Amino acid sequence: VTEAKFTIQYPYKLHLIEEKDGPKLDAVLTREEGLKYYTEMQTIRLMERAASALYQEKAIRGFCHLYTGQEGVCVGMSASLKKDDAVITAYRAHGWTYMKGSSVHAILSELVGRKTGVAKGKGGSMHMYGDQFYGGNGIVGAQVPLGAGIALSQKFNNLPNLTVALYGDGAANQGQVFEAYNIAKLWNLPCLFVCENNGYGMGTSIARSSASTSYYTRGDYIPGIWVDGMDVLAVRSATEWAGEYIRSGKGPLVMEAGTYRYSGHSMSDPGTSYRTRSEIQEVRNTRDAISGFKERLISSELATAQELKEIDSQIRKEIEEANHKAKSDPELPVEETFTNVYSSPTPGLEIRGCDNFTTRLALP
Amino acid sequence: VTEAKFTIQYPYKLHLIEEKDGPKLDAVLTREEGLKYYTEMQTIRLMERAASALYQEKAIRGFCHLYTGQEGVCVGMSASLKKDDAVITAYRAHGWTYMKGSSVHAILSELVGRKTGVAKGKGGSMHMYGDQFYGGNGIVGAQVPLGAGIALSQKFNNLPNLTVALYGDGAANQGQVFEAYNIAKLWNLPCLFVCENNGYGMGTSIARSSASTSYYTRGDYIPGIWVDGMDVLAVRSATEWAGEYIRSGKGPLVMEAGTYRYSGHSMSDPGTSYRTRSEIQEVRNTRDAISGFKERLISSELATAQELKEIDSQIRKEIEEANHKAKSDPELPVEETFTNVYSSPTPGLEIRGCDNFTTRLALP
Amino acid sequence: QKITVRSALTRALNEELARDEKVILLGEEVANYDGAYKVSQGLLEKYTEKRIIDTPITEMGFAGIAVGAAMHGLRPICEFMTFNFSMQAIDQVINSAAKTYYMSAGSVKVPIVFRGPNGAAAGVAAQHSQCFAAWYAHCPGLKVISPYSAEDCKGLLKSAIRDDDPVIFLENELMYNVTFDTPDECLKEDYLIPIGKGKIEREGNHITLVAHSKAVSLCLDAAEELKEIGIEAEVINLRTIRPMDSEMIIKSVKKTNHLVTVEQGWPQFGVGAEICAKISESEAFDYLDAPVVRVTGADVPMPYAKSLEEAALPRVMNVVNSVKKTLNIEQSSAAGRN
Amino acid sequence: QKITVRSALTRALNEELARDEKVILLGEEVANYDGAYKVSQGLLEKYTEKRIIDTPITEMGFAGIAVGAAMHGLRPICEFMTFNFSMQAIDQVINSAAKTYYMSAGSVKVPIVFRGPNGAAAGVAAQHSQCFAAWYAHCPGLKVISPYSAEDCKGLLKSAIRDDDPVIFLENELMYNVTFDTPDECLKEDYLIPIGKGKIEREGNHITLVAHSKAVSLCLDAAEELKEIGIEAEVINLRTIRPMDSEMIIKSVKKTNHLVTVEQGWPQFGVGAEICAKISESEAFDYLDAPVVRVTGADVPMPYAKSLEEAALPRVMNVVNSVKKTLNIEQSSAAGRN
Ligand SMILES: Cc1ncc(C[n+]2csc(CCOP(=O)(O)OP(=O)(O)O)c2C)c(N)n1
Ligand SMILES: Cc1ncc(C[n+]2csc(CCOP(=O)(O)OP(=O)(O)O)c2C)c(N)n1
Ligand SMILES: [Mg+2]
Ligand SMILES: [Mg+2]
Repeated sequence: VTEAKFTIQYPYKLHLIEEKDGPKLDAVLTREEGLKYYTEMQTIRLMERAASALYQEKAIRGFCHLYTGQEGVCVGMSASLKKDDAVITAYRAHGWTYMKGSSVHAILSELVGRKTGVAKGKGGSMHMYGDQFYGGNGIVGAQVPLGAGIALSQKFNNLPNLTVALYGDGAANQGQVFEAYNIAKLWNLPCLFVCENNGYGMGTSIARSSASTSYYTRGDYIPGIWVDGMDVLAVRSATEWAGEYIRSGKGPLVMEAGTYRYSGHSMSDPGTSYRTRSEIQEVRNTRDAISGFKERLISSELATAQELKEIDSQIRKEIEEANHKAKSDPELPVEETFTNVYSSPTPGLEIRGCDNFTTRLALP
Repeated sequence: VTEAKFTIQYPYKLHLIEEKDGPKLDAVLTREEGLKYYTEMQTIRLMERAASALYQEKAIRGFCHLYTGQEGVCVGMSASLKKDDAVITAYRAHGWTYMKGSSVHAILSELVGRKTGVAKGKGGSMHMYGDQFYGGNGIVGAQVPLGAGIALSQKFNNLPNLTVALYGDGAANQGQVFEAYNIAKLWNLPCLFVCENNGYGMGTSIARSSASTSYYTRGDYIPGIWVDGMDVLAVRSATEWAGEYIRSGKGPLVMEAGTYRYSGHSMSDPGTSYRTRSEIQEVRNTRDAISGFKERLISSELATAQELKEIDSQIRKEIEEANHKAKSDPELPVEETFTNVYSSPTPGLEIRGCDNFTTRLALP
Repeated sequence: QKITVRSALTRALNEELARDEKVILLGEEVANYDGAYKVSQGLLEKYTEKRIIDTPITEMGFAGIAVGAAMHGLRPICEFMTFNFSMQAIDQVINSAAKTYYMSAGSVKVPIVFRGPNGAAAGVAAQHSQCFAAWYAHCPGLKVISPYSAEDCKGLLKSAIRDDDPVIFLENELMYNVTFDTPDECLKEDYLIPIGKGKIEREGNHITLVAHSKAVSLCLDAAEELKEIGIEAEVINLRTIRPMDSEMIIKSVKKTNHLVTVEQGWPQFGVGAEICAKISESEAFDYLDAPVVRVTGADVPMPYAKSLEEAALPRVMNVVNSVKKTLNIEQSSAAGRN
Repeated sequence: QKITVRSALTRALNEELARDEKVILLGEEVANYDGAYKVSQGLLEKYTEKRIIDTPITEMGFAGIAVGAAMHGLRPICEFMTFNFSMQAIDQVINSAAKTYYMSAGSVKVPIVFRGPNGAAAGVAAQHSQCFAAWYAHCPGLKVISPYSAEDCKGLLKSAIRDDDPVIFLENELMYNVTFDTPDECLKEDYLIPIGKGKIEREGNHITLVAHSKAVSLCLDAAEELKEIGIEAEVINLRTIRPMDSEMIIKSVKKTNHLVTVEQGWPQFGVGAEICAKISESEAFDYLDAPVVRVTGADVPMPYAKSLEEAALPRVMNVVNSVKKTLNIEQSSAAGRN
């Protein structure tokens, strides 16, 4: 079989969009696509597993927010985005960094602070960048206006592109998100606001953080769509539809992707004091993006269990290698502490170190 | 005639409230009430006229934002508020300061910076306070969370009171307004959010500032009501209804009062570059809160034209006196520059003046 | 008694919540989660959700709400999960909290404490490592506290909560787990440390080291090292940044004739700069045998990688070398190295 | 040629908009209204609403949007109607604009200018009078300019717009209408003033006065007054606050052996403090014949009433008296008066 048709399980919910104008409920998947999505989701999951281990062995410092559970969102969306579409997200950035073109090695290397990392070890877990990927931002909500600004530049330059600005269910209450909605609508910006609703902002459930948990309607005057973020094909279709809508000049959209995070908020949060283990298990058993998709591939005979197993071990091997390489890569030379403060330092500028006798020439 | 019944001209618009549950469309007005509202509105208007003259003669410095045109809102609302209900507004604060109990003299005196002013001349036009009146705030939007906080304290103390948090159509887009909405709804605070929609935020019309100009619906999950802010009786009824709703523990409401400002944004703005003179004239002729109400009083025979004329001249006289007195009052002694920085200064604290040889003991 | 900084803070909160029912604690994760750094552990259970209140992640909104509640008579303790996030709310802190008492000519008080970890933690990179001591201390109307030890935390947080003015209380994440041997007296319920007073953590005659927060430990370590070469450093723990205890610094400088300031924040326009200026403008200037120099964080956003982060934060070496320079003692070969 | 500061700013904007079509101007009332203070007069007509863009009153939102646009390659000039309102957006200025180039190890540039009036105007009270020079200059990643004259405004705003890093450009409302006799050369399109360099506005041998923005005029007036009693003051206009031209100050101090700093902002942790520290840490320290003292705004929120406002802002008297004290000249009877 080289192609199969699937119907989405949880229908889209639409806001200010008529059902007939929404995305279609069926999706055709080719074998090639299927294997690609599977590989991508699995790579992210296993990469995060490696990250988790690195954190346990104290090779990763500070915060480390895993994307585990949410893979369907970035993989499904990426399947419908154009290469030059821009993406910006928060600190839970590893999956998106990968989908925007960074290698597992560059990501793990950044996590352990090495010079081969996506940000040469200067950014760490929360601050990764790439081609048309604007981070990796640590302040809740701040990336949303930034994303609208990128969209402003795209529109200014008449590019055929849009910007995806992602934020969490907790971030969705931030005032600047509403300021960005308002301006994006007024200026008709090609911006796709995406709320990755994983049920919790740190230890706070959506019901305790948000007076309305229908995040896809919270753009008020901006049309919105809810999509099952655990169904990579639904996400792909919704994104394709959203892309068409936005590229046709109709202005911004709000998309809510219903998803779940299996790990704690960050590595230091056990993630079990504010939810039950059985809740987590239930999602894993019934909604997991990867197992669900795997079943579909197998039952539709687009792939065999054996093939997928081989892919898995191939990924494992690659990640193992990347991991090993990352750990043996060096950190930047210490002088680089004083570079990149300015891209055009004033001539002869000296940057002060920790005392009056330690200064360095500022280099871009 | 000692009582008359009026029907509101522009019906309320309701959001998440069924029409049958909204305020009634008829209002009974006693002669006493009628004369009171008339006197209050007229006092505010003539006080603002005095302020305008003081500004022209350079007795008022800096910014001066007149309330002229919006009198129906503060007078109508105050008619239904309890004395201990709290009010907080922005810099367009003179009308509200008066309705919360400050005298015309204390207001004009503040405007000219004298020690008999409501804030002893330290605050000026934008920063006036009073009993359960929390200003007079100069930063667009900031007063809205403050108001919700006052409501939190009211609820905490089981008071039978609510807080009115007022903001403009321009301020209505501020993110912190949405943050306050969300928390007020989550915590069920006794807060009445009131958008005084006067058509413009400085030189920007509502259509250019706001992706949705239905401000009464922008609380999304918070029920809302639009009321004709030029009809003091409609405002009174709407506020009475809102007060009952909120005091019964149902949580916050958003009220939009449709109104207009006749003057420029502040005294330095001629107010004519972004709207036509005929637009202003049209509102004056057809919607003015005071003339409309005057006509109602006369046609219903609750009062005669002569009576109202006498009230007018009485008000003029009082304002003239207050004005005169304010101008002849002294400023605070210059040492008071250094008081009120702290309410409990650390013992012996010296506050530095403009050089190293000019310090003063800090006094509360 | 050995107690951690965290425990000192929790005790202070607990005692003041018990003492005055107008005191409330609000912020992200302060209730159900016991605080992101477990500083409010057990308080929800004891004081209920009426007084220990979780907020959404909307700093401008909840800080404004806290300030409004203070204006109406509550005494809120507003926690920022870290002070980095206080930038979203800083307009409410400065324009609404710090200035209102003055603007209202004394008619509206704002008794509020803003607290949370400040400055660099470990490996959290540029957006999560900023020190706000100098920014807040720039602003009249605020009192700014930056405690070092468990004793400081207990005595000063209690004073802050009882204070009728807005107080910024800058904790340090890396200190939460640090244990201090704390006199029983300091653990009593009525033990308060006055705002605006520093503490001499170690006496010495040769040079004065002034620091706040974690940098105090740097000074104490440096003092130990200096002792070995016969230098006795006096170490002043500022405790309060605004109003600053300049008297204590001046008195010490008159004795030691030398001064080095030490802080973890950025060098320019920082706490050390103000101390330099205060000394310059005081009679202590004439007692200086050498100019004041500063030890600070490097003038860069905080890098993530370990060796770079180390180079961006002051170490004992920086203090020791600066002291040697000041005292005109030959530098070890380590001098000038990063 | 006599031109106002406002006109110098408008010309700079106009020229840079003409020169590079990636330059845009956005902010409240910048387009249809020609700017709240008419600085962008005529630009909408010339460059259309595609490039001159009115925003809603949502500083955090539009500043973030401007920063995002800069990351993607536009060169936005983001106007704050006054810098007081930049507090609502300061997280975007610091965490998104100033730190991203570093966090991304040089891969994401943020070429943006934040501009607008800063500091005290006349009679606008506490919430509208704050000086942000020291706050912004504290932060690595930013360049901070505070021009004084028409020439400064023209030459430096153009440099700021062409700069690839985030620049804070602090104007002064009370200077907009001030006319400066400006050399033709400075009005040419290719006239740029380098960021990071000060200007000696007046030469003198007896004492150095360092100031920025409107305080420069205070120094010049004081210098005139001092001249009458035989004191020749050298007046340095800082122009840039970060990176500061310490070399120029040091050189001058080596000549005059005396230094007074002058600014309108709050005293503690301000610009003067940093200058004191820089001098203390430089070779100029040994040339000082008297300690550095500061002239600043008073340490209070700005009062509205005229006489109080006057007492809260530095006057010529404060400069003259501080100079006399520094030079150890008998004070006039006015000394110490407010
Ligand atoms: C302004 C701000 N406040 C608080 C934090 C601390 N913090 C980091 S992530 C987070 C929870 C965010 O939850 P959500 O938006 O749902 O995203 P998720 O972590 O679930 O992906 C909090 C409170 C922060 N980084 N920035
Ligand atoms: C945060 C902030 N930004 C900008 C300003 C300058 N400003 C003062 S009033 C105003 C317009 C506000 O319009 P609106 O909210 O409609 O209230 P109105 O003046 O019409 O009563 C602006 C832009 C300010 N004071 N605060
Ligand atoms: Mg979440
Ligand atoms: Mg308006």
